[in-house]
Amino acid sequence: MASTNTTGYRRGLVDLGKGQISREIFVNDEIYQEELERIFARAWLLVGHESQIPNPGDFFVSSMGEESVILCRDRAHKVHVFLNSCRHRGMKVCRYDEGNAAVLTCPYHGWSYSTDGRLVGVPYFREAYHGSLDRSRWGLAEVAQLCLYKGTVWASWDPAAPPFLEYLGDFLPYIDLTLDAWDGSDGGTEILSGIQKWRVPCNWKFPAENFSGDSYHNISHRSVDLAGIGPSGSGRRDMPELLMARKLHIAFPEHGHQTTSYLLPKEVALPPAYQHSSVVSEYFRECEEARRNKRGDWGRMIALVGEVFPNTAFLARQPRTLAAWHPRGAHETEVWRWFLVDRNAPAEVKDFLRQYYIRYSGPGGMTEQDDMENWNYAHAASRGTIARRYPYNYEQGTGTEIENYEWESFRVPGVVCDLTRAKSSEHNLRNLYRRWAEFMEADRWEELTSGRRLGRAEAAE
Amino acid sequence: MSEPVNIRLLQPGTRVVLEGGATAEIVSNPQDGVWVFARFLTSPDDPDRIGSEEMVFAQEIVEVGEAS
Amino acid sequence: MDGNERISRLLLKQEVDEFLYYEADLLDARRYDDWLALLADDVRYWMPMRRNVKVDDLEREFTREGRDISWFDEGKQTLTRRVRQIQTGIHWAEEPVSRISHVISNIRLLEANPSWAEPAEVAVGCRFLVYRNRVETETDILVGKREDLLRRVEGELKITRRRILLDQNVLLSKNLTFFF
Amino acid sequence: MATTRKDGYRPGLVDISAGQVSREIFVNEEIYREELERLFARVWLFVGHESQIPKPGDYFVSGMGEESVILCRDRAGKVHVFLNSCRHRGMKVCRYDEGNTPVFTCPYHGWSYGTDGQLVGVPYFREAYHEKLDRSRWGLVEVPRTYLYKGTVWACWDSAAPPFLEYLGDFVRYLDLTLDGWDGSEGGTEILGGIQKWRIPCNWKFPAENFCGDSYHNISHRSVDLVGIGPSGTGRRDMRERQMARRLQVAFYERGHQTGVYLFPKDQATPPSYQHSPEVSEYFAHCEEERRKKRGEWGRLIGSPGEIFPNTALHPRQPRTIAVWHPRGAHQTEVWRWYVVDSAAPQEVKDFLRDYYIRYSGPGGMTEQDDMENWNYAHAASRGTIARRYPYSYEQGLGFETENYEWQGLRIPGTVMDITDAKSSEHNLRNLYRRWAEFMEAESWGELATWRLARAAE
Repeated sequence: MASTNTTGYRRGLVDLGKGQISREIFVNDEIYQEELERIFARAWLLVGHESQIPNPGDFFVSSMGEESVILCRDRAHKVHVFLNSCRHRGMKVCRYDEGNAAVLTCPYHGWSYSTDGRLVGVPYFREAYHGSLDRSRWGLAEVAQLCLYKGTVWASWDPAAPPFLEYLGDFLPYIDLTLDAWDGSDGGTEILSGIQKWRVPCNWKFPAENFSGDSYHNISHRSVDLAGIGPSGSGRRDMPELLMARKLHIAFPEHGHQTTSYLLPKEVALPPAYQHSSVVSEYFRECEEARRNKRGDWGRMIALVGEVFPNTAFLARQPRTLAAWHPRGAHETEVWRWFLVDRNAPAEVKDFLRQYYIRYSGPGGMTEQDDMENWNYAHAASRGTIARRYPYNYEQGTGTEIENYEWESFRVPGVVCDLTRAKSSEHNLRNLYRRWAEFMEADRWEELTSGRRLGRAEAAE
Repeated sequence: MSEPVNIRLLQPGTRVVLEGGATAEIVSNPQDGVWVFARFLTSPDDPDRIGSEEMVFAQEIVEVGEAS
Repeated sequence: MDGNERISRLLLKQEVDEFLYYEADLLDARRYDDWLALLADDVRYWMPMRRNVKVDDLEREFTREGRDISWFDEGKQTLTRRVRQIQTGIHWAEEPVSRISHVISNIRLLEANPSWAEPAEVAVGCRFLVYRNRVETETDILVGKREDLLRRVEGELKITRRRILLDQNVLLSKNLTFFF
Repeated sequence: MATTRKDGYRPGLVDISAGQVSREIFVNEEIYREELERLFARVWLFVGHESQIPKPGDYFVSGMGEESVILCRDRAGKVHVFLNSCRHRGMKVCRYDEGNTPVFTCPYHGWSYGTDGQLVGVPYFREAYHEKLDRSRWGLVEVPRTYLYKGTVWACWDSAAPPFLEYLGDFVRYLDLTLDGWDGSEGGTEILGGIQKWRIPCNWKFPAENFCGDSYHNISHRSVDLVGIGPSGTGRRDMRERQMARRLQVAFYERGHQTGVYLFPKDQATPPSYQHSPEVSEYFAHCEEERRKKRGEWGRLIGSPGEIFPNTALHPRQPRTIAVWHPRGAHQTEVWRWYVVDSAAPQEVKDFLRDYYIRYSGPGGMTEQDDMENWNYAHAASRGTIARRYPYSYEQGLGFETENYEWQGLRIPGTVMDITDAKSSEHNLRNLYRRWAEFMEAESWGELATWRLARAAE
């Protein structure tokens, strides 16, 4: 077991050359502890959406790794993310999920913090501390970096991490496919109120891998395909464009992000969708047209699922959602799910989508229920002494990746695997674990931001 | 796209049409909802498959015909 | 309430008790089609999520019906689809099938319209304890309150509205593949 | 704590010569993890009975250590034991307890395996894998060593382990006392339908030790003795032979197996038993006679609880059972219980025994209920920081062991402790922990198969 040997991840546990990954990285408690340090304390994580805290004093308690954090808007409207722990004895200063507060007061000894994190109230400051406590040094711990992007709020604990937009790199336009409105208007989405939170007994990387573009597990959703919840009355989704589009796995080796997307042909109208409701059907038809006009070739790109390294997933098509896979020990994951709709959509469209989302996603969702069963027992059956000796197989489609992929004059950013004929690949999954291993080995950000460039230079020679 | 089929319910002898146009007759059904054992009757892409018995994946079955 | 009214109420209470226990038996015996037959065609079946909010902010405790995301927001058509999915035999989250018991208690009649004597609709409150055990040792215990609106249709009671208030914040079950 | 010092088990934690064993080996989680590697991944384990899978395609999901395994019979009738985990992403390929199937299909991505373990179905093998996946290398993980013995199925993860019969040595004759018919007919037993499975909050070695022949704890079963469930109407069992038989504890030092036995005097009939049912009583009287004829001197021997190292318990007398103590973490045990009857017994006898077994054994059993209470709180009261400092005492009968024990013309294999007068000893228990410590220290089977060295020296 190479868990304490940080140089061993790529060589020993994550062997992408052979397409094999050790089960240890999913079930080993020591590796998990290292992940908390090397991944969750350094990477950019999704903490929420600005629309959850529209007014000064609004707060939403979120999570980063195993840590509870407070996302809040101060009196000057500035957004902050604080560690949810009193500096005096560590008590959670906020045990609510959301609300509005003038100050965050610890119920234990009464230390009180303003919404910009400053320690403003210390009981018996004069009497017991004789006025000598340096309150300016004892404010709430605040994340090192914060970025607001089209409503979403991201944060990192590591001051040395690259800024969020650099962290995303050319993956950004794919995130836009979730955060822009369906008609292509910039950031034209909003969050539906109500964040689903639930626990799944599996390592956090099972869902992360699944949302990185595991198209191979479609078969496990056969029962919902048969029962039919698709917006046009059958199947799981409206996917008629599948028949005409290129289906692509797109990975960013330097960053660890990846997505499954569809690239529609030029000059072909999309087949009708949402036929169970004429209002919804008409709305999406109009949006399609508007997007094509506004976005040109990018208007032909529709994202299905994707993952921002390490644990933020998006589903860009309906049900449009953002998910965070919060680790809760090596053997449990807490899923948080935000649901998105176009802000300017008519109420009837929003209603229709909301009901469809609930039916599809989350613990009550007829599709995801089966995912959770698989993650649960895949994890459980991989924990044993013998089971750990047998690596998982990630060979699918090795050697079929394409740099500079282009179709009908659109050059697709990222390294692509074309699934139109292949149906499936594990290209994106390999990308996730490649980056994972790099994070687990690298001691400094320089290694994480320059390593790939060096690698490419070597390849070029 | 055609309606998905619950292949768990398909009896031996049932004829199915596969993606790509091949036809096959179900020989036995493990009832796992994922696979059936079938004998190829026609195979436009690969005539060598005619007469061979293979496991056929649920998602390749696009149409169910009559039981023979 | 005069004597006759009190007797009417008592008889109705008895009928409602029997009805809810019968419904629980159908679910636990996996007689899902018979269960669906107890639902009115326009049934609303809703289970909100619950937030930790300050005591003076409690109107925000529940996500809102018809507006927010919830655990369930269903009609008869989608409940029927859920039953059909279980019946495919390949809904892996319920195959092998779970062992489920519904324990219903604290049944109270809240309101009857137009009268106790001739109720076309009756509102009922109760507690539920749903115990699910599946595969080897996987166990969920879900406890909460239910508010049902029952309607008399051709002499038989039908469930017209069901609000399910689960006493959990972070849902401690990996999925909700069963009915409340 | 000596957990990382491999040579520390014998001098530090298991001191057989002083008759002391540290509580750490029961409650320490590091030691537990080492047990999974050093014991459960190297020894022979009981996985089931052939009669559970009579037809091709039949399967029974069993356990080995913490691992789920599938015991199944392939199309050609061959018996296999597989790790119950898909090679692709680890999903359990079988979440049923038993059944019949032509293939094990993983519900996650659809990889499908034949009952001989071969990977036969890979979705999109042509399209997505471009036929490059070497399917022959990605079949279900099969236990490398299996052995069928008189209906029982045994398996071992370690290719270097000695074959099953060598692992047992002469102890196989004591295993026969459970697997042969009461009349001495070879392997004349069958399993009753229904395997009891339940959890006990204690380390797996508590029940293992108990079934090695802890006769000392009889007092804890006083309540059932008072109520009376014995087949002749009183007590717990029919035990009248006690008064005439020698009571022995028999241990195999080199192998870690041990059992209790009763040795009857020559030319003296066994006292009547099962007197609550004339038919049962008659059946056993007949069997006793038959066995004596068929087995000669060895027919004078009747087994009492015993243990095949490390976690398979035998209960050869009525209630005749085989139990496996599956570890579920350091602090929990999952017991699996198979019940055995003579295949040739009349239905009325089988029915009588079944009722008696259920009354005696398992979580509903009036005898074992008290065992489980003891194991539970013995474990719980040993976990504390202070409690761990005080070793358990295993001194009982130390120094009274007899090699080459013989009585009335029958030489008993193994090292014997005669407890006819002593009433009790911890001879067998010491043997269990002696072997346990050897396993925890030894790096290879070469060090463990000491009988081979002795043979080579000769």
